[in-house]
Amino acid sequence: MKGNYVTIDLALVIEKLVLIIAVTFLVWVAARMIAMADRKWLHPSPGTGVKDISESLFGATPRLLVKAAAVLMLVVSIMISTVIPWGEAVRIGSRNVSLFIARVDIGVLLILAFLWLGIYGGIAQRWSYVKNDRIGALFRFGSLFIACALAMGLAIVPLLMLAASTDLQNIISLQKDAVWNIFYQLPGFLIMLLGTAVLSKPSFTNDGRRIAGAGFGSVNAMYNLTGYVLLFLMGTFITALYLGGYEIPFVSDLALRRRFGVNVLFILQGISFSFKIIMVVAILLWTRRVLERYDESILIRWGWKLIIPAALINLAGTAVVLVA
Amino acid sequence: MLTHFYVVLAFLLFSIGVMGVLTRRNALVLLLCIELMMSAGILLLVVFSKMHLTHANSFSGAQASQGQIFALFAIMAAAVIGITGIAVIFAFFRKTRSVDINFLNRLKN
Amino acid sequence: MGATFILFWILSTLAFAAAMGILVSKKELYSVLSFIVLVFAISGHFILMNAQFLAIVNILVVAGALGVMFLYGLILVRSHRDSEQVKILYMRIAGVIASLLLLIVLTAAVSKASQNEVVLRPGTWIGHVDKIGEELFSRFFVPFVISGLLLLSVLVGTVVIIINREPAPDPKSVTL
Amino acid sequence: MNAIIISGVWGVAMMLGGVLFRRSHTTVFIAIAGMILLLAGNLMEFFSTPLFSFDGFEMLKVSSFGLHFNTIAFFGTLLIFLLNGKDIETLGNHSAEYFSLIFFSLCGVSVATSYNTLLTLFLGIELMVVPLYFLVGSDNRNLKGIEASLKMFLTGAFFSAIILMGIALIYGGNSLGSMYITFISLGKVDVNPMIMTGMVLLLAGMAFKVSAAPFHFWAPDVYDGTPTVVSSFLSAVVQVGAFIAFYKLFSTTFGQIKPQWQTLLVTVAVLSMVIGNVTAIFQQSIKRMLAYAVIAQSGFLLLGLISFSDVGREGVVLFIGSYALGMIGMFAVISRLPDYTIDGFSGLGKLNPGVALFTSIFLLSLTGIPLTAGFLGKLYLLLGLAAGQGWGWLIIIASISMAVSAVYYFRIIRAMYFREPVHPVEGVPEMRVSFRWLLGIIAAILILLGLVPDILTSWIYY
Repeated sequence: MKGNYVTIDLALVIEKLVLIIAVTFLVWVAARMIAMADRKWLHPSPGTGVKDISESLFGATPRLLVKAAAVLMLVVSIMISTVIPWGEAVRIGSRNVSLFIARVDIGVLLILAFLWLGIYGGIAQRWSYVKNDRIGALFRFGSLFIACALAMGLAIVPLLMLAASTDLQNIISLQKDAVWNIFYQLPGFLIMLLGTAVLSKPSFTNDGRRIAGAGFGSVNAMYNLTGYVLLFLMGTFITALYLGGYEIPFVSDLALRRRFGVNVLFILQGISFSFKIIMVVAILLWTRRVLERYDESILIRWGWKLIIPAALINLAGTAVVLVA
Repeated sequence: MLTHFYVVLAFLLFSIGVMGVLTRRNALVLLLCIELMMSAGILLLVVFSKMHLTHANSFSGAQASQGQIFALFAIMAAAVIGITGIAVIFAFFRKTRSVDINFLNRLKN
Repeated sequence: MGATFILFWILSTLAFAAAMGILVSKKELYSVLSFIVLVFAISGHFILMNAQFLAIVNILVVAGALGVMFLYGLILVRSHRDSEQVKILYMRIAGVIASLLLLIVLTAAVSKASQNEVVLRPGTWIGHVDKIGEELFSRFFVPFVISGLLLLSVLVGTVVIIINREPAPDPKSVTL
Repeated sequence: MNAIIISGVWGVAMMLGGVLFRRSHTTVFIAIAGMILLLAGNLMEFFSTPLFSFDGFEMLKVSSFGLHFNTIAFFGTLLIFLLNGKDIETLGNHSAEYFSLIFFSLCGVSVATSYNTLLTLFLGIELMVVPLYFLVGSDNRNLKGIEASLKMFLTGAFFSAIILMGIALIYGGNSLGSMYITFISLGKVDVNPMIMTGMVLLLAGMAFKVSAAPFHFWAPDVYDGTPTVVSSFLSAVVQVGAFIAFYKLFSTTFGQIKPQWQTLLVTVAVLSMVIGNVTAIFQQSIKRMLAYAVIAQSGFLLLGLISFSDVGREGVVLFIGSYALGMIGMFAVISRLPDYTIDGFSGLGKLNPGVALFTSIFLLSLTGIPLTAGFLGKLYLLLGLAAGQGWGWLIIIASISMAVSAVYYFRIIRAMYFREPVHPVEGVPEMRVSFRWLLGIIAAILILLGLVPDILTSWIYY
């Protein structure tokens, strides 16, 4: 949106409001469905944790704070959806409605920032729930989280170098009718998958398993839901970054649009997008289950000693290739 | 939006930070107040960058972006100061089991 | 003008309230949380001024990284509770008066700058990420490298001051 | 530019070398080699053969004035390494990292002497002092060190924020919207309140960094609490860098509105000289005493900024050279003494006549006795003032404070020659032959500069 400014009128406001509600609803439904799939098919393991809530470090009223943290985490996760483009456009009457809530030139960074803010939720959760070795739990969580988030950030940078833009819409349109980014950036894609798998599970770690199912039923449910929302939205984000987003493979989107018009294209693109997202989310769910077997300290070690160096090497290699 | 609103806001934040540094005793809160002062400075830099852009003089608009880049470096400097502070405060805490800066007065004689 | 004006006042009130929260809250935890709110308010101001990149960097670096550092510092420190000593009253009053004087003097000094009364106009390109990137790697390359060295020195220094292989002294032996 | 690149690279190399060389002697040799390389590179650039050249868009402007002071700072650091290298190693168990931090700080010094924008000024000062927060607290066996570190950090960060605010106001006030110090041309527009406010804030911050009087309160505690090597580095090198940044800022950027800041700066200088010299008399610890002496000296240095003439500039050069050398020598001697009070010096004249002689020369130079470099430095500064109008009272105050400083400096000389040793002879640490030779060389340089000042001052016109 360089230079030209969209004039704000009533239709635009209504359009955006409808879009926000629709997207939120979509995210909600998707998260519930993923949760159902997770519990049903990938075998449930109900957490058997400590039942009592230990007294908190910060005085007598932690409940409000913890609840507020849970709600905030959910809201922040859903806010990722504001910068994801959900399709090209829809034509209603004589009006072209673009399918993003806000197109900002820093979309990728915005998503990273919202993802990074998730650490506060984790801290609040562990601070209030874990009883034994609370400080150790907090530090292990922080170490794991920072390793994953840092590796994801480093994995995205080569992609931004390729696309020369931080606008998600630009990144998608660059992949349209061209080679997907995954063929240039396979290591980055894998790192993103791993990182998302670890970050999206609020009770991933050992401490997490110990605290799962502890009191604060609603709060815990909210944390779990946040995890699934994050899973879905990050799956969408990864699809947009590496798999061409709503682009339809093997077919020229431009030709389709000329032939069938915008609305049909939107439906076809929606199908393509959903298919890709389902694939990515399935892989993510499976990765989550696999990783759950490993001890948290091993994950931390992998994160710092394997994945971050790999991301750095990927970055350096891409830079060398781009310059040469 | 007049620039003066922003200037007054930045001064308000700045002097609240100064007040915190002068009245609080907890080293961590002191550090937070210093970060608050730096935030006020950063806000002012961005405001003036915008202000200069509307009044581009003999130099091109590129000159005005210096303020924003300075703000970027200032954010980095704020992070540097914060991390340094936490490291030093923790080292101090490990020796004295306290983060109260009243302890510092013992150095005098 | 309207929407910007209203947003300005909302964000300013929020920033002021958060700053007061840092100042007056008894518990450090609430100070840290107020600080995070303040960072968001200031980022909101940045967005109002069309400096989105700075806004997001502010959130990422200060609220994301630095706030977490503060929280962890707090966890380490508050896990050993001790009674907080209160500063002597007249020192407090002196501090309050001094900073209020500073505020008055600063505001009075700048209020005379009538020639600089300039209106902010929304919508310019300089806050955009590609422009900032270009500037950062051409004209501001030297400061960029220097700031890298600054970060590196903090890294080294933190290792120096925190990691010591000698056993820490017994806390009881420290005479206060 | 040479100095910045070499010191940065060498700092990184030392940091990585810490993994490879666990044996600490190797690190000292590498550090000394790096220091010699740095000095050589700086001199090469001084004689107009820069090793690196790239377009920095005038962010840094290397001038012979700044390079001259770089040379003094690097030579001082080399002397510190040669005299007290072993002390730096034994601060804790990170011998290579300490040197690495010192190299980063030197990089900051060379940025602060050659900046051309307010941005590089800010970053240079930060890079100069941030490693020092850590170095000051590096002796983790000593509680005082870490307390000093916290105190220095809290005050330093506070004033960094004030400097940032000042810079923001200056940026907002000048109509060109430029950060380049030469473009903030104040003579052309009428005096702008915003720039004036920013300048006052900047003055406060910079006065803190050179530990001038109303903002001096951190210095004595920090100098007292840190390991002696670090106080030596602080007093001799960092002070120099900060003062040159100060000098450059006020002589170029604010040069045209001198009447506005002159009164403030005179107040700061007078307060520094009076408070520093008077309080120093009552100190028991020699390190504290020297810290107050540093405060007094920076008050004296500010006179060079007030006078603003060629003689004053020569005086600044000579004064900085003599003062850095004298401080390095004094702190080196103190680091070898059994205690830091006046008792440590008692009877040194009998125990170790050579070192006592050299110490006396340092003290005489710091006091400003004729035939030493310190005398000529102070003389030139006062002559520079005398060239202007109406500074008679300031010259008188400066002279009186010089006379007062003789009281506490001569107390040490008296203790060395006219008092019996307090500590048993076994308690006195041994001073190696090379150490004594180095002290002798410093003393010789001080005398030489006192006789032929041109060998230092003529280079500022190069």
